[in-house]
Amino acid sequence: MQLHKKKRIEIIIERPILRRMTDALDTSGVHGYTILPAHGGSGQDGAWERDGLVSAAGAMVAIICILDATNLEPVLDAIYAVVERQIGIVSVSDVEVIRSDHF
Amino acid sequence: MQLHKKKRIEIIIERPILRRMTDALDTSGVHGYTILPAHGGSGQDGAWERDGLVSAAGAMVAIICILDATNLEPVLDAIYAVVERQIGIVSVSDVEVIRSDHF
Amino acid sequence: MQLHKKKRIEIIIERPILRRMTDALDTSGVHGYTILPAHGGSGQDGAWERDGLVSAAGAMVAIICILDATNLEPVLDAIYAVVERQIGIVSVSDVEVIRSDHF
Amino acid sequence: MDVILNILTANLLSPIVLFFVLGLAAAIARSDLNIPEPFAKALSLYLMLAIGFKGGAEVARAGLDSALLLLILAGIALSFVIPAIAFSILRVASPLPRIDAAAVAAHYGSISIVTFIAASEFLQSQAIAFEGYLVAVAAAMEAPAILTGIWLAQRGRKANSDTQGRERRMPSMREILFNGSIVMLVGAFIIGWITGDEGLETMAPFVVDPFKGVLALFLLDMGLIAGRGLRSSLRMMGLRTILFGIYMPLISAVIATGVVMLLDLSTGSGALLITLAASASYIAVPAAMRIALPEAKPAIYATMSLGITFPFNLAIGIPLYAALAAAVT
Amino acid sequence: MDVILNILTANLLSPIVLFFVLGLAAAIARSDLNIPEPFAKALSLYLMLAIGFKGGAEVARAGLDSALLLLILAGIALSFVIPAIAFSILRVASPLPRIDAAAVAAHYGSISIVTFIAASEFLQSQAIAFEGYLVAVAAAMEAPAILTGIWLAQRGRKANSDTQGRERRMPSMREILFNGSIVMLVGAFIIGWITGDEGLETMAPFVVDPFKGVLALFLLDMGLIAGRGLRSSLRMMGLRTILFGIYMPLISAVIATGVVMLLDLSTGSGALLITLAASASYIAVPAAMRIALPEAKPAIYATMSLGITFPFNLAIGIPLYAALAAAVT
Amino acid sequence: MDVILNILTANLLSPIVLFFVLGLAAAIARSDLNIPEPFAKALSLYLMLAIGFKGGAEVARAGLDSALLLLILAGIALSFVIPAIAFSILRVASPLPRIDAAAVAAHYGSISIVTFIAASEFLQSQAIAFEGYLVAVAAAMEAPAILTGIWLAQRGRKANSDTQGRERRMPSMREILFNGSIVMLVGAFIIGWITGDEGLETMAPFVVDPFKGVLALFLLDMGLIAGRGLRSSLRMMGLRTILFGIYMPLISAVIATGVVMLLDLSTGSGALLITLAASASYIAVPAAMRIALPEAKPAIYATMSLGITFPFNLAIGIPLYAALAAAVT
Ligand SMILES: Nc1ncnc2c1ncn2[C@@H]1O[C@H](COP(=O)(O)O)[C@@H](O)[C@H]1O
Ligand SMILES: Nc1ncnc2c1ncn2[C@@H]1O[C@H](COP(=O)(O)O)[C@@H](O)[C@H]1O
Ligand SMILES: Nc1ncnc2c1ncn2[C@@H]1O[C@H](COP(=O)(O)O)[C@@H](O)[C@H]1O
Ligand code: NA
Ligand code: NA
Ligand code: NA
Repeated sequence: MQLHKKKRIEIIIERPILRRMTDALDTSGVHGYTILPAHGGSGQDGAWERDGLVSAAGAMVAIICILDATNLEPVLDAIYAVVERQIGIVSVSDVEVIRSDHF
Repeated sequence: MQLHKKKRIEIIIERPILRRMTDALDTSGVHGYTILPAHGGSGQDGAWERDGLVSAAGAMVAIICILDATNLEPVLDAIYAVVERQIGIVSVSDVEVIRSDHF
Repeated sequence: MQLHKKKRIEIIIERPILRRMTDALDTSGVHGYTILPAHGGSGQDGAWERDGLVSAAGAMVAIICILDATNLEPVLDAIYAVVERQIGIVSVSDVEVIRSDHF
Repeated sequence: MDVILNILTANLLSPIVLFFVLGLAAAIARSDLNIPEPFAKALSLYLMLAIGFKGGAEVARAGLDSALLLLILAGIALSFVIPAIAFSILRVASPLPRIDAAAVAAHYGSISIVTFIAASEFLQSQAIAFEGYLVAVAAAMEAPAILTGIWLAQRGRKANSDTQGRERRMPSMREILFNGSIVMLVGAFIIGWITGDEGLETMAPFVVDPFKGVLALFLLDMGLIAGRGLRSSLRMMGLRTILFGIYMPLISAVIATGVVMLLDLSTGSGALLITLAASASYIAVPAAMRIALPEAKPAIYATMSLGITFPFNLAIGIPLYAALAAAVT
Repeated sequence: MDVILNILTANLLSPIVLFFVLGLAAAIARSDLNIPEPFAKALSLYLMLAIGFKGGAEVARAGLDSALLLLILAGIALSFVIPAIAFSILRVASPLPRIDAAAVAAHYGSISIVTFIAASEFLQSQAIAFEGYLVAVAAAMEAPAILTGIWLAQRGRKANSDTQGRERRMPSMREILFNGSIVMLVGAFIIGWITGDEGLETMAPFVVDPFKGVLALFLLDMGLIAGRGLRSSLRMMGLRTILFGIYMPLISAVIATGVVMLLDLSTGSGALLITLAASASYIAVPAAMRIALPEAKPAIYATMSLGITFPFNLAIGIPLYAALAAAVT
Repeated sequence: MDVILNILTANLLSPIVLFFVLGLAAAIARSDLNIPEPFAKALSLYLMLAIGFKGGAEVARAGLDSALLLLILAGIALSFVIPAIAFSILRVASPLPRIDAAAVAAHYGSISIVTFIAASEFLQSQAIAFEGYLVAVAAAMEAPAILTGIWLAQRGRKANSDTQGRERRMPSMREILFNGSIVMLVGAFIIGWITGDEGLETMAPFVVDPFKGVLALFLLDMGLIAGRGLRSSLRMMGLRTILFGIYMPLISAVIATGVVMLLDLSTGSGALLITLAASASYIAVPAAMRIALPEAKPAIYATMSLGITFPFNLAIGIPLYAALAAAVT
């Protein structure tokens, strides 16, 4: 099977800021992304848990976005503009995909 | 700690097709996989959100499968047979594992 | 954008052992981690599904931890001490992050 | 005339319709109001359990009509036939490609259980009696349309290479017949039937008393989902497709009215059968279409079924179908 | 005196307070007891739907007081003004930096709907009547405090480089006004109002009968969350900050008592307005603060609002505010 | 004889047993019917809250028997002792390795709260009274068996290298005693006790009226999970292991009957104590075993407890234990 080199961005951010992040992604030229719910975690500000929470505050989500390396720079800029003052873990890795038309 | 090189496949597909995908994986020779629920996302067909949905249609899941590189080709073929006509993002990356007996 | 090389650990373990794992991570020197719920999966012990479950037994979670390579060895040791006798898939990959101060 | 207007207004101002409108409005205004998915599913499971159980208990009380078997067969026939009609109309009167037309048609042949429930509530509010076994008819009408839809889509395909050698995408009989909502409806129906009045008495504070409130909350959710769909997809749908979502239920209603006359049903049961025929699926069929016809655009069929036909039936269709049934019975 | 002690004891030994204590104790003992998030959200949605709907039905029955508009304006004014007062106090009497002080202040200007509900239950148990439209006042008081909080935080910032050229982090008017809890409260209120007694009758087995039980379960959840917050954050908060969580509601109560006298409210409505003023938000404002003032520490404002002020109001505040209202009306 | 057959049939045709069967059948037919996990957990929390609260309120009404303490001690003793007996039997009469035998044994020493609830419902349907404090006995019997199970497993291990220097896998006392279901049961029991009749009155529309319906829905879920387990694991279990799941509850029942005679309990309370002894855990113990004995195969103990013993008790055991209690009291 022919594999094509792409980039995978993984963004871990707070739930209240999610719509801003997806708005930023939507206008930054990515072709798609998927949001995964998080259950809990820990960081410099202590631990958190999703169970029992009613407010969006205090919950986090992970966003996975697979894209072409040529798009990486502007997309990271758009992401950075959102998370700059915010809690947010952004990591990039190399992946290969089986269909290149989607990205 | 001794690390062993493996491959990590990440499949993002629609909920209704999940059982077909796991059936395909089960018979393709992988030793295991884990399914993560998705919360929402966006692609060429627009955005979707899991909240409020009753039908499996419209929801997506991510499948993570760690396997030996020697298995990669046939497993990708099996995956491709399922997602060929379907929405489905399949990406492969390099990882290292701490116990090689599981894969 | 300046990217910094880090390591990404992904741990897939059983729900009942989660607190032990996070306790181990907390004392191993990582700066943070995020827990994602799993929906189902399959392995040598057969398939499982989260739907309908009341007990923590039988459910799994994924933990994502991004850290500096210099911390990798001790953290993997701490992880291994927990999963040694346990079901647990631990994989390590290379990533790049946009802010290096968090890790 | 006045009577009809009064009934229409009463229906439009019922809590369930108003909660649907609230959801619709909230979604269109992009409010972040939403019902968590597991809770939405729980509401839907509850409604199916309750309506099935009550139907069964009703049958235990009233006895089985010899008409039931005939009625189930008629329902199955409607579910098989309506998609073919819907498909022919769509191919002529809408710009939808064959595959989308087939998928949409399947939705209109199948049924919407919450529309059925809303119709039952409406009949009760009008003190019109109906047979409990209509629930079984509803369950029987869920699946056949799926087969017609798939057949319609595949008839048009050449025996070309991409379907040869590849797994055919038919949902299995298990996936169709043991679909969760069918199992829940039929199972609860049978249990209600077996346990009868005594069972109903123990279960009533759960399946009867809070039923209307739960229904209202579920309709809020449906409004939210419908509004979300309309907001994102209405533009891409074209007037001719949208109109289909309004006149197709009327066509199905007319066909079903014929069956009502043929089988000489009571007014209540007639109204429910017409409602079933006129309603469009939004749970079972969309999922089956993603398996069988993945090329069909979900945005189109989901929006038509939930965003156009469901609100139309809820607001205007149900009283209309009841009037239709009253006229011919 | 004896009467007051009796009332206080009765309140402390009510199921809802005891379930809150159970949650608190379980969390502090690190029990793994927890309410799954979608279920916790469902409970919260139910409570808002029920309280809104009942309020609306009450208005349909009792008619609208000319005082409503004035009362809403007064509520909005309180929500705008209280954060400014809270902020000034915090800057003097606590070591919190400007940005945290502003975020905390916003919470105290806004309201806690479950405190409002607990107060309503308390009044009912004391057979003190209140106007149904207080629900609308509660909804109106949710958002204004957010604006004051943001303004307070930004006033202090130099026109420095990091806010220039960057998107300003104001939550949009949509995010503030069409916030889910406001939409649910106001929407259910309007529906209750439209459908009136008849609507209430159909919905009562859902929105009235199990209400107290659901409230108890929700308070168990709040106890769990409050306990979790206290366990992890109490240490880092400092006595002066903690004390603020107890005397600030009293200050707000006194201010609101002035409004009660000015507007010549009934005892029941007065008690509720005072309670609203004295309560601190734990749903809408925390989320808005994460958007608008991400540098403010959530551990501080969440713990103060849910871990200190909420239990204080639940246990002691509510009976006190009712007594205050009784004294001036 | 006729009486017994009638009671057995009535039990088998009760809604809760039938809903369990529905779930079982759906799972075995591989239907996609399922209860979302957060909703399943919510049902379970509700049942524990309700049964605990009602038990406490009952105690407030009837007063505390001096027998309670003795009964709790007896329950704890049973929970400690039964696993040792079960283990000895398994080592002789089944091919299970030591570690699996120990894990299974722990399950049979602990209790299943839903079996307890089903037995309470059965007694009520037979108009047999029982003491409210049996709920506290149930809570007390949850944990001790875990300790015996771990001890049984570890007794057999050599002091070999892999346990030296490595963290011992004992669940902590906190994990065992502050386990969510124990906290919920005991907490709700105490609150019910404190608030008494008055509390029960406010909570009744939530904890009493819909109770049986919620129980039926929960049993549907248990049937689904049991069926899923049976489908995937029955083959690998062997007849001798399966049979143990049926005769072990009978052995425990006989032992508990001795305690009933010793303590001179009432028929109702005796039936419940026997049921507790005969029931096997499916929530707390499986989780504890994953921590303490990760090498034990979950497929085995989960399937035996939920797939074999639970349905046996539900269908046949409970009426039998009631008859047993009636015979000796
Ligand atoms: N190194 C990390 N790897 C994965 N997730 C992290 C990491 N650091 C922080 N997080 C997540 O981000 C949240 C907030 O981080 P912090 O601002 O450091 O408290 C944490 O609760 C985690 O969910
Ligand atoms: N590049 C991508 N990265 C991650 N997820 C994607 C990507 N493209 C599509 N998806 C996911 O797949 C779904 C369907 O994609 P599409 O068919 O392009 O609409 C989207 O809603 C996303 O959840
Ligand atoms: N190769 C794998 N890749 C991803 N997840 C796995 C893999 N193997 C096992 N798992 C997960 O770990 C669980 C237990 O594995 P096992 O002990 O092999 O049955 C499975 O049910 C999966 O959720
Ligand atoms: Na139809
Ligand atoms: Na306030
Ligand atoms: Na037992």
